Formats: sequence, C-alpha cells, structure tokens
Amino acid sequence: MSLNEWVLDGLIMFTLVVLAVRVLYTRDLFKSVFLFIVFGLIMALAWVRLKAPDIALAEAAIGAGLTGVLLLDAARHFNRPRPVPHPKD
Amino acid sequence: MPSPQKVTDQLKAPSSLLLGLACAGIALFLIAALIELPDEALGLTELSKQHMDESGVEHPVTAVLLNFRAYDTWLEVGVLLMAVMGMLLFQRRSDLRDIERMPAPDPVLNWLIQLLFPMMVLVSGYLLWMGKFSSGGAFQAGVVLGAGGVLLWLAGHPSVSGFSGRLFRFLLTVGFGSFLLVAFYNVLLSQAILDYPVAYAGTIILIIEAAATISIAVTVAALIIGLQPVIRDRDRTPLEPH
Amino acid sequence: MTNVFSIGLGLLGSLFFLAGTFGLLRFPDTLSRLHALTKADNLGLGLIALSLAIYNGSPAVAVKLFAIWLLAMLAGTTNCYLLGRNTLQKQQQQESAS
Amino acid sequence: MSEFFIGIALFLLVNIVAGLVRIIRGPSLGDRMLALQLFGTTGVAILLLLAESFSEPPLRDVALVFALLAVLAMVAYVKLVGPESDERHARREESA
Repeated sequence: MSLNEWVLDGLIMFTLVVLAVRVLYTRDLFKSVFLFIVFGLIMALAWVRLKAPDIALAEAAIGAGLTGVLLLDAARHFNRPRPVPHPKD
Repeated sequence: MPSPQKVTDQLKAPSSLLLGLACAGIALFLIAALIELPDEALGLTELSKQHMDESGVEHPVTAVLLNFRAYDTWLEVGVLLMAVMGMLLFQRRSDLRDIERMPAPDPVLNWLIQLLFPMMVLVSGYLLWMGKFSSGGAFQAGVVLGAGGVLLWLAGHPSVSGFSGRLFRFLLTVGFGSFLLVAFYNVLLSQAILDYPVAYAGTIILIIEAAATISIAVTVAALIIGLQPVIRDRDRTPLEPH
Repeated sequence: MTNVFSIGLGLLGSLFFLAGTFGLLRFPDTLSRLHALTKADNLGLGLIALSLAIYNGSPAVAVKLFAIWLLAMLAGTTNCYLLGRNTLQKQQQQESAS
Repeated sequence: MSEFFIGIALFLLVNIVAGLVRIIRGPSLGDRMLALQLFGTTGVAILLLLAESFSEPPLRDVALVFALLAVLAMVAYVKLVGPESDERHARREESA
C-alpha cells in the first residue's frame, strides 16, 4: 500500500470514530441526525476500502436516502410540542 | 402507561449495574471467541468458488445469497414483511390509502419527479440485472425503488396513497411468496427445499430477485410513509381518479 | 498527453471543491453559502468526471460518468431551489412574527 | 497516475472533514442541509476517483446511487421540517 492509501484509510477511520462519538453525545437531535447521515457517507467509503462494493451500494442507498428521511421525521416529532387536546373533543 | 421519564428512573437503579455486567460479559465472550478463531480460515470461500458454475450467475455474492444460502435471504425478506405487518397492526390499518397527503407539487418539484422517478426505476432495474455479474441485487434495487416511492409521496404525487389495499398487500408479499412457491414445488418433487435445477438457475434467480425487489421497495416505502398520521374519515377527501 | 490533460482537469476540479468548502465555512449567511456551493456541485464534479473520462478512454465509461454528472447537477439545482425558498419562507415567517 | 487520483480523493476527503465544522456549528438547519449537499457531491467525486485508481467499476454504480438519491434528504427536510410542514401541522390542528 502506498502512503496515500495509508493516509486515506487512517483519515476514514479517524473521522468515523469522531463522528460516532459526536452522534452519541450531541444534545441537539437534529444535529445528531445530520452527523449520522455524514457517518453513513464515510461508512460507504470505508466499505469501498474494505473491498465490499455490494455493502457500499446498500449503505449508499439506505444511508443517503432512507435513514435521512426517517430520522429527520423522527427528530421533528420529538421537537414539536405535544398537541394540546382541543376543547371540542 | 409509565412515562419515558419514569422508565429512565427505573433503569438508573441496580438494573443498570446488571445491564453493564451483562454487556461486559458479552464483550468478554466475543473477545474470547475472536482469540479462539482458528489461524487458518476454514471459510466457505473455496467451496462456493468451486460450485460457481452450478449457481446460474457469475457474481459470487449473488450466488451465495440467492442460491447456496437462499433460505437466509428468504427469511430476511420474511423479517421485512413482519416489520411492515407490525407497523400496520400497530396503526390499525391494512393499507396506506388514508395516509396524510402532502400538498400538490410545485412546478419545480413536479419537473424533478418527472425526470427522477423514471430514472430511479431504470437504475433499480439496472442494479437488479447487474447482480448477475457484479455488485448489485435485489436489496439494493429494492431500496432505490422504495426511495423513489418515498420521493413521490414527499413531493405530493397522489399515486402512492392511490394503491388499492389488495394490490398493496399483494406487492408486499410477492417476494416472500415467490420463494415459498419454489420451495413448495421442490417439496412436491421431494428435492432439497431451495435447490434450483442448474439449467434454469439463472432465470429462477432473476425472477425471484425481481419479486423480492418489488416487495422490498413497497416494504421500505410503506415503513417510512406509514409513520404519518392517518387522516380521519370525516375530513378525508375522495381520491381523484389518476 | 492525455495524462497532462487529465491531471490539469483533476487539479482544477479539486480547486473548485476547495472553493466550495471555503465558501461553506467562510460566507456569512445561508443564501450566500448556497451561492458558493453550486460551483463545487456543477464544475468540480464535472471537471473531475471529465478528467477521469479522458484518462480511462472507454466511451461506455465516459457515458456513465456524464450521466452521473447530469444527475448530480439535477440534484444540485433542485436542492438549491428548495433550500433557497425554504430559507426565504423562514425569514418571512420571522419577520411577520416580530 | 492512479496515485494522483488517490491523492485528489484524499484531498476531497479532507474537504469533507473541514466542512464538518459547518454541520456542528450550524447555526440553522438549512446550513447543515447545505453542508450535506456539498458532502454528497464530494462523495460522488471520491467514489469516481477510487473506481478509476483501484480499477473497480462497481464503485461507479455506488456513485450513481449517491447522485440519484441526493435530492431525497433535501426534499424530506423541506417538506417535513421547514415552514411548510409547520403550516401543514397548523392546518391539521385546526381541522381536528
């Protein structure tokens, strides 16, 4: 492996760990969600470097598309104040 | 029903110590298992390579997933089906017809989905077809197609909630069902449950994969769209014919 | 000769990405950052794809790279429109609230 | 030559890591969304570069899927989180 590849792998690993820690320890739910989406992107690169394009493909499809939508929706539900029961009900 | 706060309070008690101990135990066990691994991997790589020409496909991953260990994939499709059934049960509905509709798309979004959705269908089919030769396959293709469905719904296209309940349930189960049909046929001929004849293996795999793709797509889209609140019957607008 | 071309285009493309990142980090508000990013989206990726297509030489690969670039541009433009409108709506909401 | 492409990929990855500051700082959700959009495009470029330098054509498919699904998060953000969704929510409350 060339020096470039070593640095690339090292940076991917380092970023993944930092992102994972920050996703867990961030108070703001939306910030966590965004960090998690970036985590998915870097994870896809890690799968590429592990010579697993199949998993990278699945990670790209799920991480870039669907988890983002799902988690954004979930974070919005947590952030919005609970609906007060309407007097008519 | 205890509030979330109470649940966390209860967890703080000795049970969290127990949980920690259990986690540490599992971690130790995993580390021990890693150390105990034999030096020379006796993996099945060689075995699957030897039988590649009987699998009907040219990509080792697809061969393993849909031929050598097809029951594994079958059960995974089953797990997805169970997940969507659980969601529908929880929300007491049997289809997505009464789901809340997004406002109709503005011109730019409309233009976008008119271009992008057909492309998603195309790429999904491409990934499905490529599974035979290289990376790709039912799962990836299904997720891309499902993402297309979610995009249509987000943009306010009425087609997603326009599915009839019967068609929706058919599409949900067609992947699991096609595996079941092959298994049933093989049991009748008293063969191994998911053994394909070598001559037709490629075709059978493609058909099963296509069915699984559709099921996975509908499942994934339904899992996301189904989380939206139900419109109550009284303010439900009749569906326009589309 | 082709190598010189693709090295030049690759360097130019990465320069646009650098500019995009700079804009993202240094510009003062959302809308001006939006303005910086469109360059990285359209030109950076386009130049890198062109560089790779020239180096690879195969027409099939070139077509695929071109398709990916078109898709990224489609996504980039609509994303910018959506986000720009969203930001404006938010500003109007805040103004009418205050 | 493939070393050159890996070098550029590395440079682009450094760009992503630097851009993370915008995700963490914000201040608004729109800014974070914007950073995500840039990361998506950069990721596509990195994948294309790696596909060439390791001669692994399947990576172009990964890049294709990334480019295809880049809009999804943004449409979801605009429709589910932004002012539009607040309006929708208010309407639902009224009609209930």
